[in-house]
Amino acid sequence: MSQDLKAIVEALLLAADRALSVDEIRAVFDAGERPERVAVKEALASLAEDCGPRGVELKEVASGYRLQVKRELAEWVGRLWEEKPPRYTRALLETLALIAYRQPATRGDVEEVRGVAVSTGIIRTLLDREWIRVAGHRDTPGRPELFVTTRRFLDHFNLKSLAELPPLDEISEESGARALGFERQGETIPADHA
Amino acid sequence: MSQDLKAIVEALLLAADRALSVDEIRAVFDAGERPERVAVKEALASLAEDCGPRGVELKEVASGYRLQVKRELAEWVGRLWEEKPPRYTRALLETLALIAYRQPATRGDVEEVRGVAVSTGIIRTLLDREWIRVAGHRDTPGRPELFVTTRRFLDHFNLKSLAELPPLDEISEESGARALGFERQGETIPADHA
Amino acid sequence: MHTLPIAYVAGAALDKLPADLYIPPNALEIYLEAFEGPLDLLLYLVKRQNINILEINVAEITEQYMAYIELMQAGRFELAAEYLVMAAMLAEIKSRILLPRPEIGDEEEADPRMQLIRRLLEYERYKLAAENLDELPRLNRELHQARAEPPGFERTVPQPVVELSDLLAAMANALRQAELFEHHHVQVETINPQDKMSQVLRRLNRERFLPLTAMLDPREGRLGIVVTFLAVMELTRNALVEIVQTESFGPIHLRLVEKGPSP
Repeated sequence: MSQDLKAIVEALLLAADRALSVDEIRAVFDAGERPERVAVKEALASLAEDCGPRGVELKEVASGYRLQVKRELAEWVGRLWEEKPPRYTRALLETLALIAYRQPATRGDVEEVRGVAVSTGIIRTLLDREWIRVAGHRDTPGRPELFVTTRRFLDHFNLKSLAELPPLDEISEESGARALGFERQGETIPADHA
Repeated sequence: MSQDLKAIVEALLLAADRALSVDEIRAVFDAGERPERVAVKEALASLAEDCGPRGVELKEVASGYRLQVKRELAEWVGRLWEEKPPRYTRALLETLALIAYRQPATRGDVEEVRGVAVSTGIIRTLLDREWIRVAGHRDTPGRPELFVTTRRFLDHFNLKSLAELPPLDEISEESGARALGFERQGETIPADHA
Repeated sequence: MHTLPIAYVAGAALDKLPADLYIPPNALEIYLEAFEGPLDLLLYLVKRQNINILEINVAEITEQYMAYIELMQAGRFELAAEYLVMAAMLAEIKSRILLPRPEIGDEEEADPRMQLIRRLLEYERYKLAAENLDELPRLNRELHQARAEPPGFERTVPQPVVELSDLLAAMANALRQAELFEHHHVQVETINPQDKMSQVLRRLNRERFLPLTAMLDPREGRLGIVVTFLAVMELTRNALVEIVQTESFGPIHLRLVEKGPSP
């Protein structure tokens, strides 16, 4: 029976073509036969263990669990397709990073840090991929749209939650303090004169 | 080494989304490392054996081998799609709308209005669904395909003819309110009414 | 921090471009497109000096920056709007540093350099964050969703349902976006520095002597102010207009230069 459950869970994950939550897995059973959450989790854990020598691994991301090809095999798998995976421009990645780390953020917020206008195309691409969405409007003149990242964004970048994003470089705060010290000295050392 | 080969073969079959022939599998290896046909076949046989208790099985079809969900699990797997059809992205709906209103239209025409590239996947989905078809080619460099909507498209939207689509100026008048309306609802476009 | 030398000349490592190195304008264009904006360019200039951002020499950086701006203006001006805002800011910082400072406190707020350093640090932070993000393994690049053919016969996958209203909403949205897009373009073109120069000149031709503030139109926003400012600078450089200030911190006036006998 628990053997069956594991096989069903595997079949579901492979058929769904997206990550499935524990509850989505449970929902395919009739009410009378529906396994407990803990049973599903056990099946998932056992499945993850089975993957050891195999070509795939079980990964938990924001929207649930998915089976994915092991990263070290990407080299071979990538050759199946002629089309190269899209490369994103720095402008797009910086915009995405700002929204991800500062959310909710407006286009203006992004522009302020980057010092350049953010093209409509970039925002549209991010909306199209459903990596960001409009969560509301800021209560300032013009009522600009507030963007937040989506689960799909986390899924795509192999993350379970925003907390898993690489930490923002600490340099800024640390050296901010140092900068103030430096600045005070700067009074006497005219470092800026040509 | 043959363990590795098996893992790679499994990864390829699970990533490919179609059946792969032995030679297609061999083609992803560099010439120097390319396994013999017999080694690939051995790996496939071993993989088939491993599938015993699992949720998938290896099946040989006309164009090669594929991993498929076991038939006896269809009952559960089928429920994944029950009652909740997938959702179309806003990019797809906007592309469809633009083709409907501007037909015949090329991919480039759509991209010009939307300001972003239209993915091949979107066009394919619309063609697969038989909501659009290729009506010819525009006589410009590259001879891009001209898309028009189909009768099936009209049927789906309960229209007798394209003339029944509301005129554009009416839509854009409404656009302010409407656009805000669906943004406030969050995610994107509520395409998935039950 | 250690940077690789740019080149080796006669066996000696060259880690700084010669100051008088000529960069062909076309090369510069390509080069500037590699930058994500004025902050990115500034960051590059700072890094090239192989110094900590905190030790930034504003005067030197400003000069280098201005040199790039001048080259840009010779080439593609539309690129420059945001670069010009930064140029104005740098010029302001430089002038304030050169001015004798009042002794009274408030030093953190008053030090114009801090604002620049903060912005640079902030930008660098997110620039790094974007690089880190790009390095995360992601679907369809390092990772591939595993999927198996679902059992065919049973597969009555319902197709997504779309209502006509959804389609119309999508169309409305596409149109609205296209409009925004167009407006955006128009706005950029409304404040053309060349036009601004002739506008300033026309008014001065009429009235000879005017306060600088009379030239500024708040409706044009910050960009308008910057472009006006640049237009005035350009006119001054060409000796068509003179800037007059009778006392420190007093109002600044513009005067049309009367054509005298050429020297």
